[in-house]
Amino acid sequence: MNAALAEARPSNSAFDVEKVRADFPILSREVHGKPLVYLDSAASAQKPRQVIEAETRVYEEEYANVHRGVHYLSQAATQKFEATRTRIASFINAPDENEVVFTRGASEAINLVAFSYAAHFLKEGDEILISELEHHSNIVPWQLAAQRNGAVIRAIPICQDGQIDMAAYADLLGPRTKMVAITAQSNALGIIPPLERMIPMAHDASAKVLVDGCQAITHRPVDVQAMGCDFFAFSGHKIYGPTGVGALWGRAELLEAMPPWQGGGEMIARVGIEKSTYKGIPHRFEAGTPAIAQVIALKDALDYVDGLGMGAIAEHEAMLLDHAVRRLEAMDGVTIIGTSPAKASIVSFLLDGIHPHDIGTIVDREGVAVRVGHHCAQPVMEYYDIAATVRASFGLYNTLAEVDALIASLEKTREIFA
Amino acid sequence: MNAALAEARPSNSAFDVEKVRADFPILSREVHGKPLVYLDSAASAQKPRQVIEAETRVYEEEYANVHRGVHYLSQAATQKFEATRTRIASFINAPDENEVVFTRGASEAINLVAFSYAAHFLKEGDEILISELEHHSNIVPWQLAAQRNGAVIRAIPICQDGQIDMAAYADLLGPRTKMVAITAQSNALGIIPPLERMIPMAHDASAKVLVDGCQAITHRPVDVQAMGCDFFAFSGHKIYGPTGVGALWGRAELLEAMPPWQGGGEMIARVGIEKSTYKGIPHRFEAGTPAIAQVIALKDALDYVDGLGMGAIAEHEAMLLDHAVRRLEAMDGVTIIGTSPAKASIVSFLLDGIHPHDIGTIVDREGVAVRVGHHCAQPVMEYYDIAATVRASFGLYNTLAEVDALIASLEKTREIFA
Amino acid sequence: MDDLRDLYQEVILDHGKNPRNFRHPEDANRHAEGDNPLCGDRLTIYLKIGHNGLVEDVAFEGRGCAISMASASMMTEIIAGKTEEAARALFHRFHDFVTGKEEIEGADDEDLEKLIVLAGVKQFPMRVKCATLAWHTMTAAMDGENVVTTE
Amino acid sequence: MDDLRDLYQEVILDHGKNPRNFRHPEDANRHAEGDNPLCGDRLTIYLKIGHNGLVEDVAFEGRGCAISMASASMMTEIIAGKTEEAARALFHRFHDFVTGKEEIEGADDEDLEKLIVLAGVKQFPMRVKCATLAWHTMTAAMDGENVVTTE
Ligand SMILES: Cc1ncc(COP(=O)(O)O)c(C=O)c1O
Ligand SMILES: Cc1ncc(COP(=O)(O)O)c(C=O)c1O
Repeated sequence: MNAALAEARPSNSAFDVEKVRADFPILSREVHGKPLVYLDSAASAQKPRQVIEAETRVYEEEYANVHRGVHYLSQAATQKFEATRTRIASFINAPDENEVVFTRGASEAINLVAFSYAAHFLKEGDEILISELEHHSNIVPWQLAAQRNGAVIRAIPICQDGQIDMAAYADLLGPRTKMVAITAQSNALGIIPPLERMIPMAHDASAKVLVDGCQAITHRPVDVQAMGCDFFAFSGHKIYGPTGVGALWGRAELLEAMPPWQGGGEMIARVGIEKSTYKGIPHRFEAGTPAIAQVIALKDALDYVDGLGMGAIAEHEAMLLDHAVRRLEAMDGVTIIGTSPAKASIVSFLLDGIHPHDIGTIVDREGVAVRVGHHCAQPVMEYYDIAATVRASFGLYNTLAEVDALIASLEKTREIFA
Repeated sequence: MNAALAEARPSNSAFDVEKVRADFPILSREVHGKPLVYLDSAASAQKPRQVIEAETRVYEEEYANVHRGVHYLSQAATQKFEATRTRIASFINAPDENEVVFTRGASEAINLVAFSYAAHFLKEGDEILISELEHHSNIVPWQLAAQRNGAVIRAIPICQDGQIDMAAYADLLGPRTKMVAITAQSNALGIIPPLERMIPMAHDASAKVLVDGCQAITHRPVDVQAMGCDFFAFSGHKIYGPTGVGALWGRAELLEAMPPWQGGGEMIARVGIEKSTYKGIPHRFEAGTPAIAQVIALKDALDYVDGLGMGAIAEHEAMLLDHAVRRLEAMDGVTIIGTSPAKASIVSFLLDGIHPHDIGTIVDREGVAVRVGHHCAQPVMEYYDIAATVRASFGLYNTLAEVDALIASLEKTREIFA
Repeated sequence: MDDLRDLYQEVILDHGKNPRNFRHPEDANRHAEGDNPLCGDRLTIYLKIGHNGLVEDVAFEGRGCAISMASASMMTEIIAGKTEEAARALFHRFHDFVTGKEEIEGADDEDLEKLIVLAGVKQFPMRVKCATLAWHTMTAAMDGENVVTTE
Repeated sequence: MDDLRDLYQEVILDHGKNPRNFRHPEDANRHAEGDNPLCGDRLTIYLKIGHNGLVEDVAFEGRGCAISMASASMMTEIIAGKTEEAARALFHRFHDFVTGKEEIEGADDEDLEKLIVLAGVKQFPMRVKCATLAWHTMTAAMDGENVVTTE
């Protein structure tokens, strides 16, 4: 089936990957004397010069602290800063830009909801469902919240193909379910859960849904209104943006009901020594000086991917994934973990008799950067009773030749272990 | 006295401010057709090209996610990332680099202590002392913590000259005092509290001390061991570093006893769906992907100021402050707020009959960027029964001519309001 | 400096220094506090609304910049004797005007014409809140909300 | 590729594939689990320590990369029959050696000499933890700690 899909796709699509690669300075470097083959975008994506230059421009041309000043630079920086909020809202089709809260990244966004929503609106015995596919960042914050309020964490199991066990999910949902925290795409396996069915089911049970959009947002268009979730979290650094910035989107009526989490400058209306009043959303959740230059440059990252077109990116990456899967399947002793067809841009696998860690070290000497380990998703590893996998993840700048380089480096690994 | 001080100082010191200015690209720009006179470094400092280029270099040459990869780029990025931790430890003379936790900034650092230390080790009726000089970021987190555990916030009052009322402080300290949160320098007035006396007094009462070092660290050498505090917080963006990064230093034995605050990748040892175990310090407190490029470039900021010498910077800024104070005092109808001589780099003042907001708007048209408002320090404003001041704050790149430009712009303001 | 002279016209400086109706009427039956957290300024607007919905008296107290004081002072002069509805409608147009949504040339409305001295604020987006604070607070008082914040 | 051939020498691949003393002795009186959170690997080391402080038996179970398995396997061969003290001292020297703190040339110590095949790890700083995990875990077991993590 993968082969059929790949052949159905025109080989010379409108997507000009060589032109794209020229935008990413790091891609022309060598590693251990070999051209860099960067297949670790799921951990963090490389940055186009448009983004790098945007951050530089802030510091060189219009930098000041935001929101508090009447002077020119402060106004200019504030305007650009807020323009990113507006851009994010349009990028994920949020109804209102004030529903977009800036955070350090997806992890902080999920912690915000866990502290401010879960810790206040969940009571002892209420249940939080999280799937076995989740990244630790969508597990541990809920555990910490549950420790505080006596809520109970329940796991939505997965099936052998890495997909959500929908029957088990249906069984788990009940009157006690108050929150479902689910990834829009597994970072460990690439699997895409059927959110279009899962979210309505959660809402039927009157639960709220937080979607971890960290991976999904980099690979295909996101529309939070169509998706119907209540919260959506993502990180800038995975979508070709700077480090140190991410965002939470939440429905206004939920955010407005939530108490502040962190305290500091920016988020207050009036401060007395003993008591303070807080601003409205989104500022109530943005304590202290934000990641100003990074927020501003995040807009350029979104503009960049939008300029290429999320649809075109998805198609290009699907081609890479199909090619990788076909070539891996053609190798002896390869086991792909997570075989559900609902999958994008990521392939996790094992090589018989060779530990992923050893593979990672060896292919690195060929210039190939893959991730080996548990990918911050230990429950997935536990399900398959493995400690680690090798994960190749593709970004918009990868090529078919790079997939071939990966395969060649795996062949070398096998020679060493022969 | 100020005049005497200024005259005692050699006018052509080793500090070459024009050479320094050439390192800061933004300083050569114009605002409203006038050369930029940036007197708002206390809100956020401008960045030298060394810092800007360092961040660019990360993205262009050695970028990957940290801590989790065996591939070359990930190792290289991790090494540079951790090198900043070591650099911070040496910069503030911390005994152990593992006592340095990366945060978004000072606000997040203080929230971390308020959530993880105060919320766990303080009980109903325990007292947290904070001074009336504090920035909102050193007030609101404690209020939020106190709301959770029933602790009580008590204000250390200030005197008419803006300095801490030490007699009142001595009276407030008692067996219930568990935490003293105090700034090493007021951002609103520039006043420097006598920490060398206040910290031992707090320790005699068996209280812990958190020092908000946000302003102080940019103006003079910091030695946390000599200071004797238990926690120290600061932001990168105020010390000529990138936005989106800051740090908490805490004594190892305290940090080790503190439970994690945010959950996510990086900070765990092992994750099960229901329960997880956490890493040791500092990683336990660093959930999710950190501000990688910004952390790395923060080292260059510290190297930069260290290269000039914190002593030389302090001397240069003292000269600017003395000159500003003298010229302001020579104007009619100027009231300086905070007249204690223990003061650095910041002067806050009022002009009779003209609201600070109007002053800010008018001097901006002359290219002069000052901050007007409450400076996120409403308790100070309340003490003086004012809504706002004009604050001129000096950085290492400011000149005597810029102070004169400020004065000239204030004269213009008075003409308009004449 | 032209923008500045536009912003700080004589009329404004005069109202700023000598605000009209700067008092607390004992018989006010509505009031609201308006906060501008940016600069920490705070005004209280007092209204006496008659049975017929007429603004019989309007006054204010508080502190603020020249723009917010002048705007408040001028507002008290203009809306006294108007109906609630007319006062709200006027604010609506004034708001559109200072935020640049509507152009007002000359004399289609005598009250708006008086407010044209505040037009200079259009060149200073950060100061629009100062020019509208009193008005927001006035409508809050009419709505029975006692605190309003312009963020 | 030379660095790689140094790292993955025949002896190591052999120990990795056919680990010695890979078992759970029933009469072990000490044990500890060692975790390498980076890759999720986990080993358990079992020791039988005699009254005289002699390591009478040592074995391990678990999973890991070729380096950690080989290092564990070789360790069990080398420390059996040694005193606790000697085993700890050996780890100390081995640790200094793989972290580049000490150079070991040839035969000043027969046990260390056997471990020289692990020298290749010096060129791979990320893998030093793999080479030392079993040893850390062994000393933890001696100290009566049951879990150890190499971060
Ligand atoms: C004294 C003081 N404390 C705390 C802060 C908060 O720092 P940040 O906004 O970078 O978190 C600031 C600056 O805004 C400050 O000046
Ligand atoms: C699916 C998923 N969720 C959450 C995260 C956490 O994101 P961050 O580390 O940027 O906070 C990641 C990436 O690490 C991820 O892949």
